[in-house]
Amino acid sequence: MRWGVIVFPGSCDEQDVYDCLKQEMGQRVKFLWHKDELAGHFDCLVLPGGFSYGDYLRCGAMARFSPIMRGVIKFAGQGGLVLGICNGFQILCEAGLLPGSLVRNIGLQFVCQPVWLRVEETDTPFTCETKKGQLLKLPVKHGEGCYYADPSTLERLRKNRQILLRYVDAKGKPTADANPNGSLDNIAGICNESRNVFGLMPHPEDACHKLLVSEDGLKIFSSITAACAKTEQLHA
Amino acid sequence: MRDQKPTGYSEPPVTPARVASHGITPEEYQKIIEILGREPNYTELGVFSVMWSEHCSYKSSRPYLKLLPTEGPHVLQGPGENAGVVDIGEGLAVVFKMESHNHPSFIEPYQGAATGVGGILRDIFTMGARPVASLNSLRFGSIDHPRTRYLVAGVVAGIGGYGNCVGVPTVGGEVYFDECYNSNILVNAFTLGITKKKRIFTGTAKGVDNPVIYVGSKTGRDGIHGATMASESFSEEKEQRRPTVQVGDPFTEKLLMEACLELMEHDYLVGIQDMGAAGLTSSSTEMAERGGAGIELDLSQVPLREEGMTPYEILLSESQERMLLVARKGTEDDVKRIFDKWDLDAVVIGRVTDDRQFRALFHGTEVARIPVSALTQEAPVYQRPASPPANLDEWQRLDVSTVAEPKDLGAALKRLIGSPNVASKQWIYRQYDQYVRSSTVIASGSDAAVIRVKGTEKGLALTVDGNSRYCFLDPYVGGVLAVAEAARNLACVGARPVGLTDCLNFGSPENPEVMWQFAQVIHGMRDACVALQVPVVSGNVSFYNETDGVPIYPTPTVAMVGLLSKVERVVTPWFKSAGDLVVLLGRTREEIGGSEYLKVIHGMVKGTPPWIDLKLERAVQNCCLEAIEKGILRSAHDISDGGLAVALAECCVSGPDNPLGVRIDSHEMIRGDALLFSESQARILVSLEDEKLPELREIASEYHVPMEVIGRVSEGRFVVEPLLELPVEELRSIWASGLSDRLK
Amino acid sequence: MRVKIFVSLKSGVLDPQGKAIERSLHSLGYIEVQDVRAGKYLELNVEASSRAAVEARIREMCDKLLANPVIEDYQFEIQGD
Amino acid sequence: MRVKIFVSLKSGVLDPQGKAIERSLHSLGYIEVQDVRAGKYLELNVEASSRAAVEARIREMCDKLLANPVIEDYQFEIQGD
Ligand SMILES: Nc1ncnc2c1ncn2[C@@H]1O[C@H](COP(=O)(O)OP(=O)(O)O)[C@@H](O)[C@H]1O
Ligand SMILES: [Mg+2]
Repeated sequence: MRWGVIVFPGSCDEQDVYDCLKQEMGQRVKFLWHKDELAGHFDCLVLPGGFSYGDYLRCGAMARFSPIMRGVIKFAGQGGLVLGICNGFQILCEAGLLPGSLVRNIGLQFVCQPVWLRVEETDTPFTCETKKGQLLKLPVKHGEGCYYADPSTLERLRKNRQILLRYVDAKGKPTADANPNGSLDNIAGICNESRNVFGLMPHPEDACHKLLVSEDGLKIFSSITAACAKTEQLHA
Repeated sequence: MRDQKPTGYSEPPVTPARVASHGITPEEYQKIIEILGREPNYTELGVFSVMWSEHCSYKSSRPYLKLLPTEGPHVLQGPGENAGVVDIGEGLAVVFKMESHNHPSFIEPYQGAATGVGGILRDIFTMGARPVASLNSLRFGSIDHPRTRYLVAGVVAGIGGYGNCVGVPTVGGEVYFDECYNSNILVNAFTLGITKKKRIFTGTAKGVDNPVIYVGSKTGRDGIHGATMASESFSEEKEQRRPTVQVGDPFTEKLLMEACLELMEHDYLVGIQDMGAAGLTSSSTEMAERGGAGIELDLSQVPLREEGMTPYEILLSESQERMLLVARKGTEDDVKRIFDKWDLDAVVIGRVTDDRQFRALFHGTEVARIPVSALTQEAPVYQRPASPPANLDEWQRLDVSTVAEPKDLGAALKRLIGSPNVASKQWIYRQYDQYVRSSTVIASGSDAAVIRVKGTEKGLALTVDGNSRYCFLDPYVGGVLAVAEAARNLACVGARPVGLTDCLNFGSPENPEVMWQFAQVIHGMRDACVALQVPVVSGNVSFYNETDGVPIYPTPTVAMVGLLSKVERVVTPWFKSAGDLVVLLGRTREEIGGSEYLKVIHGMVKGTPPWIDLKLERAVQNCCLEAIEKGILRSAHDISDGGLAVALAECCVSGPDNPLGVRIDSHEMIRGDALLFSESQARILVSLEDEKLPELREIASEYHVPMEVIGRVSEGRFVVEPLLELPVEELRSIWASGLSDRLK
Repeated sequence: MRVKIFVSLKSGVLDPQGKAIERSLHSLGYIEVQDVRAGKYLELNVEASSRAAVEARIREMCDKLLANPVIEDYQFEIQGD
Repeated sequence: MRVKIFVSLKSGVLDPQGKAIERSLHSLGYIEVQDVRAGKYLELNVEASSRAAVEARIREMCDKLLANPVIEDYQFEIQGD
């Protein structure tokens, strides 16, 4: 399948995503410059982590207006898969592709540490290769990762089972201590209603090799490749 | 030429008072007049003052720095360039350096530390290397000092705020708290980059008429005279008339880094250098010096952020995120196109000449003309008087028999591992992105950090160390131990040293006692570098770290880089499973002089630091390295601050999973507190499975390393027969919260 | 004309920064302080024919970029004419 | 009384955030905008007998904690009485 990794000014993790997909998974990956229009065929677009536009004003607020985002929004509207990691998640929220917003960590400090995540839903292209309740160990590293949405939005997220990942302790309990940033309901990752756009704060691309924090990040990417393989079979 | 003034601005006359306020002595002023054959104008005075400042000219330290060994089979670039370069094989090279940003960080901790990181990053990518890992070495006043919490919070947030934003992981460092830093903290920032051996760039200006190109942020009135500030001591009233602090812009730095690295993929460049201390002045003159050329700048072309800036201000501004390039004539537009893509200014502001002159024009008028060599090689060099501190004997005198052994050694251990210098530093490194670049194999929390070199089987290990209390009590030994501990930290993860960089933080060189300490530390470092065969490839000197005449402890910080030929063989310091044997490589002696134990438990800074036999140190390290390379060890941890007991406790509690216990039964016949807390050097604590013991014995005897099986990893309890027994969970929580609780 | 824009968090959204500032103010002895809210402050100049024109443009800028309606409210003041 | 405090960078001090916001406003077509400066906005309530008393206290708080005199200036408005 074909992956596009979007490079904004201030993106930091684009190379990590690229290496993970190419080196660890043998995928076809292309960098896409934010000033260009989206052109060519892609199965999944990744908005990587980093500090687009320095995160000045608000995380993701300026990147959302980059020329390529028009194409990304259209692509998502047509059911294309879009994955936003950390700053990418923030951009997707600012762009309205995902509900809610990511605000300053409750502890006011940047937080970098491995965390435990519980897979809440598996009927999405991003988690289909995992099991409900399965624990993943991935690093978080952000200063504005506290997920906020108004009560009605939150209710909708629960009703539509759009909450895909929650921060939990080593035993799988979503406790306050296990929540690194004060996110409502320990939310670490959500998808949109049509389940083709996924944003998460933790970094799967930094947990893709036995020498690193873990290899659990590969489960997210391999879910996506598996999902695409299925849809291709359908079309074939 | 001094009567012809460009329209629109006028310079103040050069008076003896102004000469003095620029930190130029009457003798130095005479020398300037001889060189120019006339009096300098105000702009030229400013140029001399920064280029002849201690910070830029190293006038007090140069004679001593010559003593350090800088050569080695793999050294591609030693001191003298923006950073050192070492060959790591497979066509790759590592580029690294450490820089101090002490005074700015005390005035404005967040911005001071942030811009310190920005500066060292530019030193690395200016050489053509992509920065891949950073360290930081910090010194703060007593944790109880009213200002300390504010300074720690600001400095750490600043380092993270900048480093995280540019996408370079901060993978390690060190931090110490001591009264001697109460009003002069230290912030030393280290960065390492990786590049192709064949693609190394230098700060050189050559080729007559090649364009000089300014790239990056616009120039404002930031930090004018930062270089001279770094060359003066603090005093309360100086803190009042604060200099304009520089504000860092990590976003622009990130763009600048990407643009420069992209530019370096083409062959448009002749030379490139960042504008650090003394900004445009030092970058342009140093480039001309290296290229044996002259340089002509048209200051009216420099992109400005503020109205009405004078040539003096433009030349001396220390605005951040700026670089100076010399490109091949005719490639100007290609260069511009690349910086355009990244939304950055790139402006031709001058040309290379062959007259060996530094010339600055402003709206068509020459405002400065100085021989390049006058600002570089011919800068003054001083053989400053040096003499041992009057009270040295007093400081070193310690009669151990007068040191009462605590009745409750368990309580002593608890106090020690909860003390700020020993407790977990997680509160700090949690604020740093340690994982970006997906290469971090061992992040902060181990003896040394380890990153993988993508596309190879290799790994790089990084550590920074320096115990200033040792240096205060015996600067020679302190210098030796700083290098020895750094190398030992590398050995513990399985890496062989390839080179080191250092920051030498001292008081005023005009104080003979400080100068003596400086000389002693250098001699100590030299001897250790020779014995352990580690070349010094770059470094930095920071003098005038004192307040109202009281110098800080002599504080050399040594950052060492090591290579693992097979990174998957890496070993971590914490115990792995109950039942494993615990073995001590090296021997424990009754050495509590200058120890953390003596300071924390007995409130004394006295005695002489531990004795060191460099042959044994080397043997212990090689023994550990071979054992790791043969895959015998499950853990290895260096024994430093707090001695054996603290090292054991760290092995039990510092791992990612639940803490393990240990049961120790040593036969060393010395008093209990010495056995537990003495900081004897050349010791490494390892754990392994029983069946591996014979192999380890073999290696140890081959290197003539004394080793003792001192106990076993267990569960639940921390036991040292017959001295103490504690629940390990209690130790863990004290260690984990010792620092964070004090910083809340 | 000179425009001052104040962006503050919606009342529902928790404001850890405001809380932290309040805490340190209290610990410094300023116990009379309550309900500290932290926000953003922007100042800018605009070329424009009329106050009304400016107002419309500024409102646009805020809705589009300067404030995030999910979490933030904004006010602004226009000076001079 | 309700107090509004505006903390902004001293003129001459580099304001990366303001610079970036201005850029992005221009690229959105708001080319009439100039000299964007970004700062902090604080709102708080104070119990106090008189306006004058409040003023003195607020000035103290700003000097001590709320603004960083090295790089920032501050203004404030007091409402009600
Ligand atoms: N300022 C800092 N930044 C990042 N990591 C730090 C800092 N200070 C200490 N650390 C980390 O905490 C751990 C303990 O530090 P230290 O006690 O100096 O180790 P050692 O004594 O083995 O050199 C190390 O892994 C070090 O990298
Ligand atoms: Mg250390």
